[in-house]
Amino acid sequence: MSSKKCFLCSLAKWARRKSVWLYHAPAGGLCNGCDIEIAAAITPRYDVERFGILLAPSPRHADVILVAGQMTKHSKERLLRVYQQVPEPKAVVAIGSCAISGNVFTTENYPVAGTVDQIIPVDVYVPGCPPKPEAIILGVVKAIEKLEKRTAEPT
Amino acid sequence: MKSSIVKEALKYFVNPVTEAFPAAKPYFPKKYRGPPVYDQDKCMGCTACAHVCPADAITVIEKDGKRTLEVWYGKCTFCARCEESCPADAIHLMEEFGVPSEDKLAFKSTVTHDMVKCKLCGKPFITIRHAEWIKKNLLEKMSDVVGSEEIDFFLTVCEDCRHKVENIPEFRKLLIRAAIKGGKV
Amino acid sequence: MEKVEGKICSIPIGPYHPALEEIAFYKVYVEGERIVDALIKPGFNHRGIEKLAMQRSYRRNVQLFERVCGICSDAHTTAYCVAVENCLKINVPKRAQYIRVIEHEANRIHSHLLWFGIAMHIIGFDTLFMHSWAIREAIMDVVETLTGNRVNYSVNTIGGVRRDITPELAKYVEEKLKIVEKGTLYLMKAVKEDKTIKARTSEVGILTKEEARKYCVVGPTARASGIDEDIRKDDPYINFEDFEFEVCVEDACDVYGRIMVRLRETLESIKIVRQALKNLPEGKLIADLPYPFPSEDVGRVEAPRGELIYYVKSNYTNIPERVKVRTPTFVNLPAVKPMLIGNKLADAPQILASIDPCLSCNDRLVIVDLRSGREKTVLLQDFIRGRVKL
Amino acid sequence: MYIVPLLIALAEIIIYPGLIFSILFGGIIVWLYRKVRARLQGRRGPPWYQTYADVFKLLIKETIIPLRAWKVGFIAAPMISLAALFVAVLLLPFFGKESALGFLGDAIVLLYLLTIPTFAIAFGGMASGSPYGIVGSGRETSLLVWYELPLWLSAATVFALANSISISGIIEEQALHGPFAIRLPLAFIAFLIAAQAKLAKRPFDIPHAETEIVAGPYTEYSGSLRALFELCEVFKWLAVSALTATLFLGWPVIGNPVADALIFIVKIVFFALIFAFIDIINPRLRIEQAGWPLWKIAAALALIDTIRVCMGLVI
Repeated sequence: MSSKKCFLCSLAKWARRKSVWLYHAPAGGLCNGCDIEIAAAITPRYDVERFGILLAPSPRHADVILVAGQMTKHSKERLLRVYQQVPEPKAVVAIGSCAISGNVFTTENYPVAGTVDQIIPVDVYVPGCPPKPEAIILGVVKAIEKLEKRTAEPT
Repeated sequence: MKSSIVKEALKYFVNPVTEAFPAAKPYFPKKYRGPPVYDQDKCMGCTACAHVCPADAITVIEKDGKRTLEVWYGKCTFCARCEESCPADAIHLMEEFGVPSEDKLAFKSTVTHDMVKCKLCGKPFITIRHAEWIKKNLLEKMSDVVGSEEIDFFLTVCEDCRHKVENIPEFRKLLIRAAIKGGKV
Repeated sequence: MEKVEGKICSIPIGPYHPALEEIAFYKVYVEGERIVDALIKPGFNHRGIEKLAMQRSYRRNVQLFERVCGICSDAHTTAYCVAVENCLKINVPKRAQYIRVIEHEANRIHSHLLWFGIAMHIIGFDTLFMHSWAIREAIMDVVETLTGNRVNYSVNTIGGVRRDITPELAKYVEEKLKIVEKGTLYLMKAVKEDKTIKARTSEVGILTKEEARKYCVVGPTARASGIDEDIRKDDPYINFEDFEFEVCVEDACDVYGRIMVRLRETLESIKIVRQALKNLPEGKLIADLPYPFPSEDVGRVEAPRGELIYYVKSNYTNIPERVKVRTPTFVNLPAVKPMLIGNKLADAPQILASIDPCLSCNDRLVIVDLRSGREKTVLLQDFIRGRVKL
Repeated sequence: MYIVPLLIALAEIIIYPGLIFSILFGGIIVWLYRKVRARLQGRRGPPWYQTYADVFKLLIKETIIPLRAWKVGFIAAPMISLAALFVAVLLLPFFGKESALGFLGDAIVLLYLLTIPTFAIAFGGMASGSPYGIVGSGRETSLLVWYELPLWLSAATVFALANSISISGIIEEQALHGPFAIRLPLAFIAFLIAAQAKLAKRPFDIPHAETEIVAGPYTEYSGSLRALFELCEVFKWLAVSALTATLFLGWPVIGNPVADALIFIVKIVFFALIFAFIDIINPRLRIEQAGWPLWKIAAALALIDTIRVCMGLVI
């Protein structure tokens, strides 16, 4: 019995590692730079599909949320709602300087609601303005490692 | 009807354009603007980089007689303005990207310098290396205008104290002499 | 979906929607599948850039305005620099102007190919989307090699440029341009041949010439409606008077026309880059900068999306007293409403995308009542006539 | 004495051509589709085990049932869909002429079974309570109206020419007198077009057009329920390609069950690749434009062949 359980566990780990669906959620104030680099990551030159990574259209299907851009007060609640819609286990990757710290826009300006990790828990940070698609792929890989650790018992 | 797209698609079918990313190194051109790092040997702590940084990613911390310059490339715009403005060629943008991390405070490069303490009030106000550099440059370029005495005075007394000591006659004389040598009164 | 009145239902598009790269909220009122009205609610993207610009020095602002929009980043810095240079009467060296032209047009090529890919993705043609983005990587390499970053070029500075183009680099650019030109010709051929693309895009999102004039649309949207206007020709900046190129005008007035205008413009841009590389003059890269004095002026630039205007007012300090940005999307976005009405719901994302909305350029007005913390949107007319209490 | 046939029946249901084989083989077909699409787009594409990893990962993920959804319908929809497709797979002739559950009139039952998933998906979309799901369900059902006519017309032509409504009868007729793909070329083309719509692939992927209505009926589905829909997709590819192979290319029947099964598998892969190729080189049509190829072209072509068969013009 125990060996079977272990086998299922390792199978679950394998499946989580090999199939990762992303949901791209812009955090409000963004310049599109990071977003076009995320889009570039699915296109032929970088092609994340060879690692089993897909961009999912709906947050309900996603495993990893990519948050790019700066938190504005206007979109704070929307992002929180998207985060809650994603089923467990999930991981969040903050992409770009804006998501990490606010970049040139600072966190003190009037429309800004702080950084992304003040709103939702962030697992991996990818620096860059914007990061190269390769860096984004590496960030997602880091997030997958975190997902694996978080693996619950398969039911 | 769809001949050209089919032809092109078949061409792509034979040679996909995907790069073997994790195996092969990604393309970095010469002078790629990656994360900035300090060179401890060259840096003299003049804070020129902190002044030009558009995102305030470079912070200056003065504590216990030491000045620490810290570039946090979690906030950096990778514009290379610091590299451009550095007088000592001590900050460089790496030709690779910043590696993703679970800790956002890990994206850092720091450099620490000892500071000169003001002779009069004991407040540290300039780094030792910066003072040496100023002295060297002034002696080289303006030795006919200022003597080493005046330079030493300027580099050992802090700004606040200089304002105060302007009222002390001896120093006042010194200042006037320096001013006359400079050609202005 | 909620019922509004009778058979009319409202369907939200956004704020998070796979067809939209950035977040914006559109509410479309439909009767069956036919759109009868639309409500556009931008504002999620407001970052207070103009406020920040009034706190920073002229040179630091360049990096700030670059991040207004990542797709047309070069157009924003060019417009800002041109505005400041006009304002402070700075004569920029000719070599710097030519280098600016090269980067400006490379930016346009990348933006148009990107938009073409997104448009194809929206009508479900993923193969052409992938092909166009594969071609776009060549121009991204050019940009990365010339400037050191794929998106934010950071090359323009007040009074000139920060990086030189060496002859080896010029040769590299020429080689890559050949790939881009071949690819763009293929994309044009594929679009012209394909009847299904034509079935999806022609007669959709019609904006007639009269309506286009009424809504004052700019850029490729206007040119696809038969209005011959291009700031590069009408009011040449950064030495555009030296270059020969054609203003691409189509009379189709629909989404198909907008696709063709952008693809043809890509070819024209390639021509301009070639001319600039060929006739690159010798000289300094950066002009000597004067001390600021009180003055004011505008910089007009043909961004990939249309006319972009920066207004700069200076005083004796090294911080601009006021910078105002008027982006092309700000003018084009209201024109989406007449385009949408009468079309099918299935075409809504395509029409929204057809003006190439860059909301990160656009969003700059949201009214927040600080006492109650409530937000409200206002009608533009009310705002202009001063009916809104701020 | 009943134990041996029972065991055989169980083996058929569980191993071949039932659960295990059809999931493994269907997974390969879906992977082939994704791989070919990726390669034609200039990419490398996913590894061969991608479909299994996707399904298994979704199975062990948390399943969220939205508050606005009608719970029973929301959960039942993927199960109904999967069950219908599973029975349909068992009806396919994986032993040369014979299928696992073959009986007289199974061809008509098969066609009906393939209609059930469409309704189930539409039902699930309605039950999910999301506006995108409702619009997607509406599109799903209206697409059904468009493609059902050419599908049944061309199938009826086949039944009429084979003078049989059982799958083994149809295959026997083709084995004797050559495949219907050659004898009824117009009905064959019509069936291909209708099958493309049945698979909901481009140019007919209108029900779950990603950029228009997020994921259509699947928008609110997560975790294991979404995994069931993924499995449905796998079975659908298998069933529709196999149905095309059965109805129109039942020709080389050797008599050896193993060889026949292998030939059948090759044919399934061949038709799956044809559907994949059409999917790759086309954009999506609008819902009212989908009527143009389906009714004006496919139905008309099928009708011509029907008339030819009725008048006895087909050799």
